[in-house]
Amino acid sequence: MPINYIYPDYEVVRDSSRCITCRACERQCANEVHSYDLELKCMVSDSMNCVDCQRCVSLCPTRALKIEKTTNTFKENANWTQSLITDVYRQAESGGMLSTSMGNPNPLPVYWDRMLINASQVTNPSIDPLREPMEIKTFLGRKPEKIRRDENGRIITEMSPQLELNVPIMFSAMSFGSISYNAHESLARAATKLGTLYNTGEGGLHQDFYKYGKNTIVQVASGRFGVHKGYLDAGAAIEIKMGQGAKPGIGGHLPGAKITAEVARTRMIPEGTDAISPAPHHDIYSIEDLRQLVLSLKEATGYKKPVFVKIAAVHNVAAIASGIARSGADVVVIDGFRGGTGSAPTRLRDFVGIPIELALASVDQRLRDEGIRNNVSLVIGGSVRSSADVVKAIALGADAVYIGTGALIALGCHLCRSCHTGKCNWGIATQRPELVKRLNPNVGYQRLVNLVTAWSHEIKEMMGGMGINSIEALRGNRLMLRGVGLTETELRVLGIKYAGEIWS
Amino acid sequence: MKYVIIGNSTAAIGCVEGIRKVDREGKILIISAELHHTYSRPLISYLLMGKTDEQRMKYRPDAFYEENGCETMFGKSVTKISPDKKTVTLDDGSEIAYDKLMVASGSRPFVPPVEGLEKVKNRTSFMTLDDAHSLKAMTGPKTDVMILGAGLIGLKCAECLIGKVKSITVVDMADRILPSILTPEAAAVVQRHLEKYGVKFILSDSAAEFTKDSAKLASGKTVEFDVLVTAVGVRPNTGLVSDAGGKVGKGIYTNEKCETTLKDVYSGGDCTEYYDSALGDVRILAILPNAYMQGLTAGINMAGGEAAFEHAIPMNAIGFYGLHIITAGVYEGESYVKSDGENYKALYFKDNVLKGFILIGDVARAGIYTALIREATPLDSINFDMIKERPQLMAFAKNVRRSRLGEEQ
Amino acid sequence: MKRVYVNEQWCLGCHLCEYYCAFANSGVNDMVKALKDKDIYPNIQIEEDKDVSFAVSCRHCRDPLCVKSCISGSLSISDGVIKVDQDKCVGCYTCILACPYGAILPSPRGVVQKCELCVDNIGGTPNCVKGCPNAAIVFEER
Amino acid sequence: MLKEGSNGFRNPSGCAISGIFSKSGRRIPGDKIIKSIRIMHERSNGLGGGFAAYGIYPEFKDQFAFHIFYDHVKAKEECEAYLRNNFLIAFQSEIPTRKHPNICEAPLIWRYFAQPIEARLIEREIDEREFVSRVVTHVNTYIAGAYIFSSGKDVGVFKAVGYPEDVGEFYRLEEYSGYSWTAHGRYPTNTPGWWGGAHPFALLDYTVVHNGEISSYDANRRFIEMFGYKCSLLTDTEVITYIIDYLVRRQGLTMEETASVIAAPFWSVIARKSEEERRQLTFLRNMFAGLLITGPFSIILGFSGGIMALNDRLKLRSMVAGEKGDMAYVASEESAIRIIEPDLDRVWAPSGGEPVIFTLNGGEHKCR
Repeated sequence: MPINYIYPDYEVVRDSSRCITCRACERQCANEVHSYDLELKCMVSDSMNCVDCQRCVSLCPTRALKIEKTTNTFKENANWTQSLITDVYRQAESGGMLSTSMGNPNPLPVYWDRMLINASQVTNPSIDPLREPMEIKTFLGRKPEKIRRDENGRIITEMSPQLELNVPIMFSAMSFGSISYNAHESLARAATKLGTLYNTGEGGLHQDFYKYGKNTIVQVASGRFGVHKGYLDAGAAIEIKMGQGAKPGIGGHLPGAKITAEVARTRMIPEGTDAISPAPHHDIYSIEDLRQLVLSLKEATGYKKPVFVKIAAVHNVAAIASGIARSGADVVVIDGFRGGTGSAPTRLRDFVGIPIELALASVDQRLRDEGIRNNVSLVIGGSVRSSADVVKAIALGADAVYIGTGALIALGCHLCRSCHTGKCNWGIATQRPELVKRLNPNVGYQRLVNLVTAWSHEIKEMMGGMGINSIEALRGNRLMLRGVGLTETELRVLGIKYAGEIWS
Repeated sequence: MKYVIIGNSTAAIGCVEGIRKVDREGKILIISAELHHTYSRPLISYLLMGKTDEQRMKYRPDAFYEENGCETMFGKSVTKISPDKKTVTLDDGSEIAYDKLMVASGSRPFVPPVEGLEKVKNRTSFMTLDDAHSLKAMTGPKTDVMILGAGLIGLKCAECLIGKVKSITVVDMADRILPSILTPEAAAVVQRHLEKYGVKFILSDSAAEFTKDSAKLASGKTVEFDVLVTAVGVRPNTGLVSDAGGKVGKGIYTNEKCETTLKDVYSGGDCTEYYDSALGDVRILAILPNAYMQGLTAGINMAGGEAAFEHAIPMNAIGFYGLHIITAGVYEGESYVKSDGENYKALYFKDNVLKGFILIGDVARAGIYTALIREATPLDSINFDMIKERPQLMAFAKNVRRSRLGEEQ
Repeated sequence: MKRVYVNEQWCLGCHLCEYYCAFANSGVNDMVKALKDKDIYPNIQIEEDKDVSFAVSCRHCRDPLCVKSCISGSLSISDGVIKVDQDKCVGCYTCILACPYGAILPSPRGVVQKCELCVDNIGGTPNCVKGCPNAAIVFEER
Repeated sequence: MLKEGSNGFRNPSGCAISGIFSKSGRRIPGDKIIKSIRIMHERSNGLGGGFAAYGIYPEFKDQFAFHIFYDHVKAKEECEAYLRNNFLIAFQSEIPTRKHPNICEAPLIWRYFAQPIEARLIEREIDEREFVSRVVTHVNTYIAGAYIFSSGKDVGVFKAVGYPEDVGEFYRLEEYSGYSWTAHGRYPTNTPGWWGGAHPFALLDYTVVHNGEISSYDANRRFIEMFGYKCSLLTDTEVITYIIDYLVRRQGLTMEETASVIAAPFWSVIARKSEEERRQLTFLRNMFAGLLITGPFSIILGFSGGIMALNDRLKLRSMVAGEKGDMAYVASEESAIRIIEPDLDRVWAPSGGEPVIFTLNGGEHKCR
């Protein structure tokens, strides 16, 4: 009997007085935690394999199940925490990097929660969005610097390609391969219904989804998977992914098990082979190289599509963003370090990069200081969790936000952070057909539409409360934010006043 | 429009409902020799078993005639149809005019020409509610009953007497019970089951002569009895139509619209013959669902609608003391047989279609097999191995499943 | 008329519809009480084969063979819903013989049972539809 | 004492505004506008009042007229040295005032009529208006105690802490005549009391009187500051003035086009316009998204040769316009018009976001 150093973090607790042995838990657990014991005539569980995805809990018709954090405790140590000790055991056993997925779970500061939103009282009426127009339509793209007129004195209205969003919320890049066909379909249909965009991620665009092209951002990443002329032409915009908030500085690795026939065809790689995205783009070692790629993509698509450049929020993000704003890119995307991923080395996910709020504030201010904020639109992502986060992001200076994790949660994700295992019980981060079918896109797309619609209502309510009836009057309107629990430095970087300080 | 319906059983009720699908106004007159509210004939055995009562065995609710605007004339028989005058003549000599006439005259028990039969004191057939009443009156715990005929009627009669009489002896000249619907192998399963409950069978034998309380069989055996039930078959009541000049073969001839050869005269139910698509020939299919569907078809056509009665196949669902039997079609071609004591299954297929089946015991979802026969579904279009195992929609192609389960039927 | 339709593309074979059906027809208002330690006899049944599964329940045909075939008059159509009067039914199984979907089932009482779209128990959306976790069973007009 | 803009202090306020304009260019004495603004006494609270007058300096009409507050003599010396280094000063004087019981703590108030030194324009490769605008920004930002509050040609701003009618009397406005007058009575919701914070706010010949509290302030400020403006007062009026300067002078928009940026029609309204209008309105809203002003405002913009009155697009502040013969009037309340012209040809309340523009002899709306 070998020594088992690892005790499951979570335990399945079954209330046998409520269990009707319908076996739904057993049938729905891809980790094979539950089984029916023929002799005992009851359900039994092995918590060792439980990832706490809550699928069984959610489906149990009699609420006979719950998952509890184990009370099995190592001797308490504020420095060597149980999870660090367990990680050492794992690595001592495997000799490998620790892998994980989704966003950073550690208790690092969430600046969204330390910023509070203003509202009108007396001197300026709040506006009721149920009675008055409340505008959240957003355009993304480079704006002209000067008004030009034709020979008749009419303003020339041609400008760089623009994207028109009905809501300032887009679905961030998640590749087909890392997420399922049905998840992609849900996102594509929801974006279409909502009048916004979703992003293919670096996995190419499945041929079935070309019809949603008007609402699609096609991504070009370091692996260049699935990139061809038709692909570039299919989308409304092209995004060059330089980095990702969850794992700045490294590439991606989609294991062969997830490269099914459909994924392989879409990515244009052999079925069953690992899809490895290099850490850098090997044709981009400098900002000049980036400019070449931006312009190449524009050339390839007839200058009809805005080009996004997405970078991870890293220490020097403001200067890098400034460089991108001068590279010919139309939209700069900053992805914060709490952003999700289908798979990342744990240490990178948890300790590389900076919070999106600070990155956004600093990038927006830097672009304004340089007078080039109108050269680009600014989109941020990396843990935008609610409509309030959206409002705060826009008030800090973002044009629009990307939501990824939030969208997946709407589809059923419970943030069990096990995407990398490929056994997503919710049919999202998996390619196994019997699991993929668990996400019915007819349901999924409606849930996404509902989520964004609900957030839109809330955004409008908050705007109305501030006496603002158009989103552009909120954009960069940092007077509408006040900090709590922040240091002088944090306030300075965020460009906001402390709560209770006099009007400014 | 005035509709006259002769008869008050399944085909007659089907006819009323058919007429009313099209014509809510026309007058309907139902003429029946029986005095009862319409009831389900096959239920008389269940009545005697106590599984139903006279109220519940009514084929349609009490308000049926009123709700459907039917006039009834019970206890009267029609003696003559005059298709030229478009009248019927009753046994009291009166004449009734019709615009459209439905002949649902049913059948009558065949009384075998056996010497001495008239001497039998306690004798009944087993077709009507009145028969059931008589049988009940004649029998008791000390009664020995002889049933002549091991067909559906005879055996249902035997079933309902189990435990209520001293002995039950069933005699049939055929070599097996239920010869019209079961193969010898299948019949043996059912016979064993009934024998468990004390029913005695004398097969391949026939009554040669009766005394008042015994029968001498052709084999020389003697069976003593207190009560004799004759259940050796039925004869269709075709006389009214043939007398009026209508075409009659084995039964009254009707086309697919259920018209007889007499103008404005329709017919359906046990008095008619029809084309058996499984057999590919004309026969009498005296079974209730077909009677209803013929009646319905006739009614719709009588009222000016359009309906056709097609796909008639023989089919039977019957049970004896918890053992269910479902059969349909004809037993020809290749067979697939599976048996495990009580449960028995036989499928018969030929020319890429299912021709017939027999299920005994486990009869779940048998209708899926029935539909294969009725629709002549090509067996190579389904997973036949799967469907042999058990009736299931999984055996159909995905698009067929989708249309069956995803579209309005 | 709204009917129950199933789409095997989304059926997970979780069998929950069967349990929700049995619960709705149990006459008990607590699912645990209704179903714990009991065999269930739902009116909807899952067919399964490898990765394919789907639920089957009464289609409520416009022109139902079962009703026409019923020898006792216990099957009837009420506002489009095909219902069985279990008091009238004698368990002859002629309807089982007739139904091309295999959607009429023997009941433990010896008569037959079938889906009645929950009109006489919970009312509104049938319980199998409510309980389906993946909208593989829907209740709608088609 | 806290000044507007100092230490990040921002002072939103309510107010009264009034404007008088002679379309034929007739010069109207200043007592009339005082009479108009006086009637709306209750809309002010004595913490600021002011006037802008056009056509009052015909003898210096080609010179930039700088009105400057000095907190002390040192500031005056420093500022004058800076001005002399950049301008040829044709005339300078203290602005005439009279002692007034309700006006106190007056700074030094001087005016200068000056023309930029040609060499300074050439070395910077800019026109004289851009030059003047930069000078104003420089002085107001970097010369402590000096504040240029009027800097156009043939236009003068007069303002102080006090009720507007008192301010008018203090500045002896009855002695001036101009074809266009605007006035402002201030009701700040905090206690400032710095003269520079009073309205109108002016840059070059643009003067803005404003009643309202805009909710888009910081979005507007952070956008406009990209283009060299420095919002030192942190007042709505200041940022509105800069926006107008930017759109009209630097981007060359007409007054109507400017109105369609700062009080842009709703998208739903734009959607109902003709194809060409739709394209232009969408273009302007998109290009100048950061200059949309939301929240309540009514403003009267004075410029050489015209005025424009504009409400926010929901019309969250009252504003009435009237006409009589060649005279046009705009005010927060109808009473402020009736008191000086009881017999109007026409009186109306302009819709939200709909600019009302009057120009001399129906001339070009555009102000270059």
